[in-house]
Amino acid sequence: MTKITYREAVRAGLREALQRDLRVFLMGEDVGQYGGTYACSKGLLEEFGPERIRDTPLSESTFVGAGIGAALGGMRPIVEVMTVNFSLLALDQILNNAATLRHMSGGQFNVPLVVRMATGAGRQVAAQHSHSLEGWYAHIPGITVLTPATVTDARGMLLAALQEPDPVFIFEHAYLYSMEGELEENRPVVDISRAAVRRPGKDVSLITFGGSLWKALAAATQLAQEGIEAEVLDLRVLRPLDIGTILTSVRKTHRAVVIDEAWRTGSFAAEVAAQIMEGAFYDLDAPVARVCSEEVPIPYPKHLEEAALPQPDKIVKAVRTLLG
Amino acid sequence: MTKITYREAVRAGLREALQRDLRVFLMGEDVGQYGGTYACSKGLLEEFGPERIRDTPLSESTFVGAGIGAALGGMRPIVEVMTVNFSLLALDQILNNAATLRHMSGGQFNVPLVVRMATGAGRQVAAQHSHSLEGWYAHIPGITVLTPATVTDARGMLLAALQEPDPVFIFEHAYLYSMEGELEENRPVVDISRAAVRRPGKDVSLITFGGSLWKALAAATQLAQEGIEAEVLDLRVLRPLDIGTILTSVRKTHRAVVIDEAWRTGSFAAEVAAQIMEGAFYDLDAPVARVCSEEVPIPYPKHLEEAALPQPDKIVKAVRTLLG
Amino acid sequence: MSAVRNREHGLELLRHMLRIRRFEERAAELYQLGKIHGFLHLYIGEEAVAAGSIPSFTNEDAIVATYREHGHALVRGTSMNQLMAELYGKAAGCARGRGGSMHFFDASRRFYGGLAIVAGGLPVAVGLALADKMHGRKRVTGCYFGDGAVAEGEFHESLNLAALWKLPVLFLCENNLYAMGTALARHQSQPDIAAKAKAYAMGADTVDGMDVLAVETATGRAVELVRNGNGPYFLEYRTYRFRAHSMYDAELYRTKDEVNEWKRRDPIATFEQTLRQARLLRDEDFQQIEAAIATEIEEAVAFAEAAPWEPIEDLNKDVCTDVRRTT
Amino acid sequence: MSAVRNREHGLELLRHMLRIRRFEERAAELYQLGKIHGFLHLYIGEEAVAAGSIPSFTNEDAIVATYREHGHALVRGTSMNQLMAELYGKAAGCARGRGGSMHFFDASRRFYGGLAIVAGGLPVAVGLALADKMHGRKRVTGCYFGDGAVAEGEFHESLNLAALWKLPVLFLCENNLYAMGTALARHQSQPDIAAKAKAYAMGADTVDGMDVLAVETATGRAVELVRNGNGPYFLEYRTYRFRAHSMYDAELYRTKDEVNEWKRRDPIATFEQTLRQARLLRDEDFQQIEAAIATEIEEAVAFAEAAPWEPIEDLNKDVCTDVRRTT
Ligand SMILES: Cc1ncc(C[n+]2csc(CCOP(=O)(O)OP(=O)(O)O)c2C)c(N)n1
Ligand SMILES: Cc1ncc(C[n+]2csc(CCOP(=O)(O)OP(=O)(O)O)c2C)c(N)n1
Ligand SMILES: [Mg+2]
Ligand SMILES: [Mg+2]
Repeated sequence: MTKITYREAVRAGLREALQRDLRVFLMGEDVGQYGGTYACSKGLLEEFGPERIRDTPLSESTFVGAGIGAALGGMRPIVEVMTVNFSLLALDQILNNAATLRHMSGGQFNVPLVVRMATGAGRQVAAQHSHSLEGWYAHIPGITVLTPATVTDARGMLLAALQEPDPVFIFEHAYLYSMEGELEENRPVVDISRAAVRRPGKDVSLITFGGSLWKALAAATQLAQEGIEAEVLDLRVLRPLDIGTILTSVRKTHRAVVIDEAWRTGSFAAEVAAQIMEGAFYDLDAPVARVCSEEVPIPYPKHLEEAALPQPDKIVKAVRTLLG
Repeated sequence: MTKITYREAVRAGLREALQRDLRVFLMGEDVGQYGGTYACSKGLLEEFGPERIRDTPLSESTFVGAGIGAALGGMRPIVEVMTVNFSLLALDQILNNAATLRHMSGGQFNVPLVVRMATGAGRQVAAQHSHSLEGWYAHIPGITVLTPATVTDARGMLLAALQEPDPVFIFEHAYLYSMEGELEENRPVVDISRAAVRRPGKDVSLITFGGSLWKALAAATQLAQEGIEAEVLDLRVLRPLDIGTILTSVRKTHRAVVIDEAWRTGSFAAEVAAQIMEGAFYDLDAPVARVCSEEVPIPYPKHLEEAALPQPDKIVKAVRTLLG
Repeated sequence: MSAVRNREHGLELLRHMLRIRRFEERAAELYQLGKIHGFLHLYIGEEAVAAGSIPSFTNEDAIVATYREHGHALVRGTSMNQLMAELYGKAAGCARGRGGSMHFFDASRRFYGGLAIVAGGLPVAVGLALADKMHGRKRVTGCYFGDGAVAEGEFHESLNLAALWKLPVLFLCENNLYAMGTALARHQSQPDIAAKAKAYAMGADTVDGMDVLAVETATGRAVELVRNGNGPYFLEYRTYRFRAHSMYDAELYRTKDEVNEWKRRDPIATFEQTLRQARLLRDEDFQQIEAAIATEIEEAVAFAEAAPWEPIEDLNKDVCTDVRRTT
Repeated sequence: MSAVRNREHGLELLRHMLRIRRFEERAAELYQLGKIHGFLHLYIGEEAVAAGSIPSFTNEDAIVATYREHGHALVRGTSMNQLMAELYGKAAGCARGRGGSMHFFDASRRFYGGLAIVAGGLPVAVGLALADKMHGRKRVTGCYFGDGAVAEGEFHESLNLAALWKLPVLFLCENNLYAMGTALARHQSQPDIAAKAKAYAMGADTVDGMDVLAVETATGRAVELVRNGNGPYFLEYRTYRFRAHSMYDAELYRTKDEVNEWKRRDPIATFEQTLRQARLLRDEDFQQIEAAIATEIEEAVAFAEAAPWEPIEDLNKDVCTDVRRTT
């Protein structure tokens, strides 16, 4: 095992993908000469050249759409949309073309496209740059939605995504890029069908994904000091959801808190809560709780931003309420 | 009470709005010379002239954004986005500007914008023209989301929306335009804060909105023949959700089915289910059930489209499962 | 001036146009009879564009079209049986019936739709061309769209990207002077569409879209320019739709006179005249073509009528391939 | 050629530019000190554009700017105290601290942001102008954006709509030759941005954006053209940013030489020279201006430091007005 940053893990995944398969190329805003907004693609232009590391103009709809076309044309494009905030401009291409072409064409065409984007808040970049819209994407039939939370997943999920015949969206939490972690090198391609138990426990299930995983783990550590053993689940794949692993955990703990950085109303946490109710109602000792963001455009100042987002202490409080 | 179509009700609302307030104008694709895609604005160009009934080029992002600007500039624009399917192209303006400006500006600006659009499936117009994305909109803080299901609401909600200082989105189910109903003329401006009990009952709550209301009512009629008294709730306002009315009903019936034409995973029905669990867990005799669309781009042929969407018999079946 | 090469060539172009016209006339009838549903956008009046341009593309080239694509698919060679079955929504349709009128697809002919979000096909076409360029294949992607699409942001983004990267895509604007009910001058501040290509340093021509020979010549030339690695090119075809925008349109936005004025330039009638004047068409040729088409159409209708519906159990098919998932 | 009208005029322009430069230099220091967070995009090098153009607008006109808008807000007249407090995120900031560097707002000066989605301000500006036109008000909306924004679909849609409806909006492109790390010629197939206005039948000029007088003259003329009901107009300012795109940028995409070459055209230094040569600036004038600005900045820092944070209980304030809702 080596210790690397999440950013380096993404870069390692990109390099391997580009080395393995000549059909793979990376395109997006400033992935090349700038070195990537989050430096994920730094050095790749020098190594792979401008044909395979393509800087695009600011035109999200078209370069995502071009990724769809290139995938239809036999390539394996990795499109980087700088952040989920700008992906709104490409949502028509994503929903109406990428996700739909296979079905609309009666199965004649498929779109092996991988789209990566940074998501999430926590860096004081204010209302227009702090969205967490993975939940919206998870609503779309025909695509896979991945949320790597560890360095192993940051690298491995990208490689796994490139094996898929249909569009895969990878949400990298912007806050994680500088995080260091142990890369499990024996996992060249990680599984992208299962949630993972990141910490076993028996008193309550903390169910989350992406950047919030680390907050849930921090909460679990704190709870352990109070004698509460929380099981922490990392969903990893929002679509298709691995409800089996969730239900197994909840059937054991009888209590669940879902943590999601999206605004509470209409969050993906609601879906998880609803499915737990549907699948394990009679096993529940209390209603499934949610710790989400406050319903406010994320404000710039640190104290307000922190107050708006899920935090370990809010998770701890939610657990205490559930148990109390 | 007069009997009119939903389409005529929308038109009546538009006319009254235009007559009452010179700041009100309508803009969108083909609202003028064409007479409106769904004929909602037929005759208005002749009556109010091209300054106030504005045909726009095909450029959803810009004419919605121009609506935001015009609202900031003191007008009361009603923007018609032909259908929710095309509104994806305007979602950046909606989320990042319309919904956010008040907060980002520290309360200095507000955006009194009304956006209307047709939504929903059921007319065999296939995958790209059959979305139900109201749930996505209901996730956005800072806006109001209305789903008129009756002729009274089709007219009255528009007038109420124009009184709001912040953006309001009105989703008119395309299937309803030709439906006839009784216009309650004593309701010049309807309330837009409350859900409505459309049929009282005591055995189960059927909770829905928009086009699905009529399917839920049909199911309730059928259930009545089996001796099951279903209470039918029309949410009317998806954001802010009137959870009080929902909980009152569920506390009485102890069982609920949420019906939503969106794809099941990540649907607004999940939010309703989650909130019912959060607010009335100990009153529930069974898990809240959901009847939603199948997770497939809506297919063209009638038999497959029908199979993909919620239907009265599916609701009846869900109720039977709950009760049985 | 473009001329007819020979009798065979002339009859072929005429046949293409007539096939489209008759197929669509029948489709309109079938719509009234309740056999076809949803949206149906007829191409009648614009046949010279598809008939004159599609044959310029080789089998290896790709076509991206809109919801008004019956003509393009017919000329491209997808069988009328498959197309009619698609209009019916039958499993034997060219998209297994999933798409209907707006969503014709044919992988075997590199026909990528049938895309019904206005301008939504342009980025896809750019990407197809990018794949060809990266593969070093000398293929061309032809991308059809209407004048209304010119107003959309994706038009702008796509032309820029294609020109910037010198991609082998041919942009084909079918300017029928209306976007639904909005006349060109009411949706474009600069109604000279071909002139817009300059903003992207892209070559462009305006072509008489009612003249099948002019279309053929201009398109043939443009396809070869693009194929030879000169980057993208732009063609604006000036044409006109004789019918309503869709089956729901009351046509309040234009006069009967205007429509009739254009009907005098009917691409089929005028080309028939050209052929007759050149003594390349005899009455019996015409009758023969018409008869063959009538037979083909009736066979297609019979085929569609008899074709089975896709079973409801297969509803969730073709959403994704992955065996991992159930939804 | 544009000339300095008089001493007062010259000193005013110089003062505007210096205020921006010094304010931002201090902001960069404060960022290093951890007083300012998130994104900080400096305008240093481009000061002539805001200083020369913003005064052309009256108090009644509207300004829409981007995330690189410190200079625009300063020249427009929002107090440095409020701006510095906004950078700190304090409740006394020009957006109650909610926005920070990218989101300056000032209703009293019709300053509509501070919008940080590239090209996202253009449709809003078009709408503000529409409101003015419908009200019959002779106001102008000035809409600033970068060269990168030119590639976005909204640029195209907004120019078309403004020109089609002859709306009083002035499009002001601050072409600093880079969109983040992407040089103009690498994001535009036609790098002559002003030439694009022709595609919308819109008048346009290219202006030396390093020359505050040239900016002033061109903008003054354009604002009056627009005010007089001639529809929209387009200006491209050729300028350059001396600093990194934001505080995170390693500037791998351009050479030091290139930056130094442009620094020789520093708008402040060159204008200072012009004034000195015209004997309109004495050493003590310059010192006086610098001293006044230094004082103003230190007062603003002190103000921001001392200003209270918005209480956490007010987190949900200003999401919507409606009393109906709690969320
Ligand atoms: C983005 C989008 N907006 C609106 C529509 C509805 N619509 C369908 S066709 C059409 C007119 C398009 O006109 P044009 O591009 O000129 O093509 P034509 O129909 O004339 O062939 C409109 C507005 C749509 N399909 N997509
Ligand atoms: C739609 C969108 N895409 C990407 C970004 C990220 N981004 C912020 S500034 C910028 C470059 C913009 O360049 P330009 O318009 O030339 O303005 P400049 O920064 O040079 O002033 C990018 C890519 C964004 N804010 N919005
Ligand atoms: Mg047209
Ligand atoms: Mg720039």
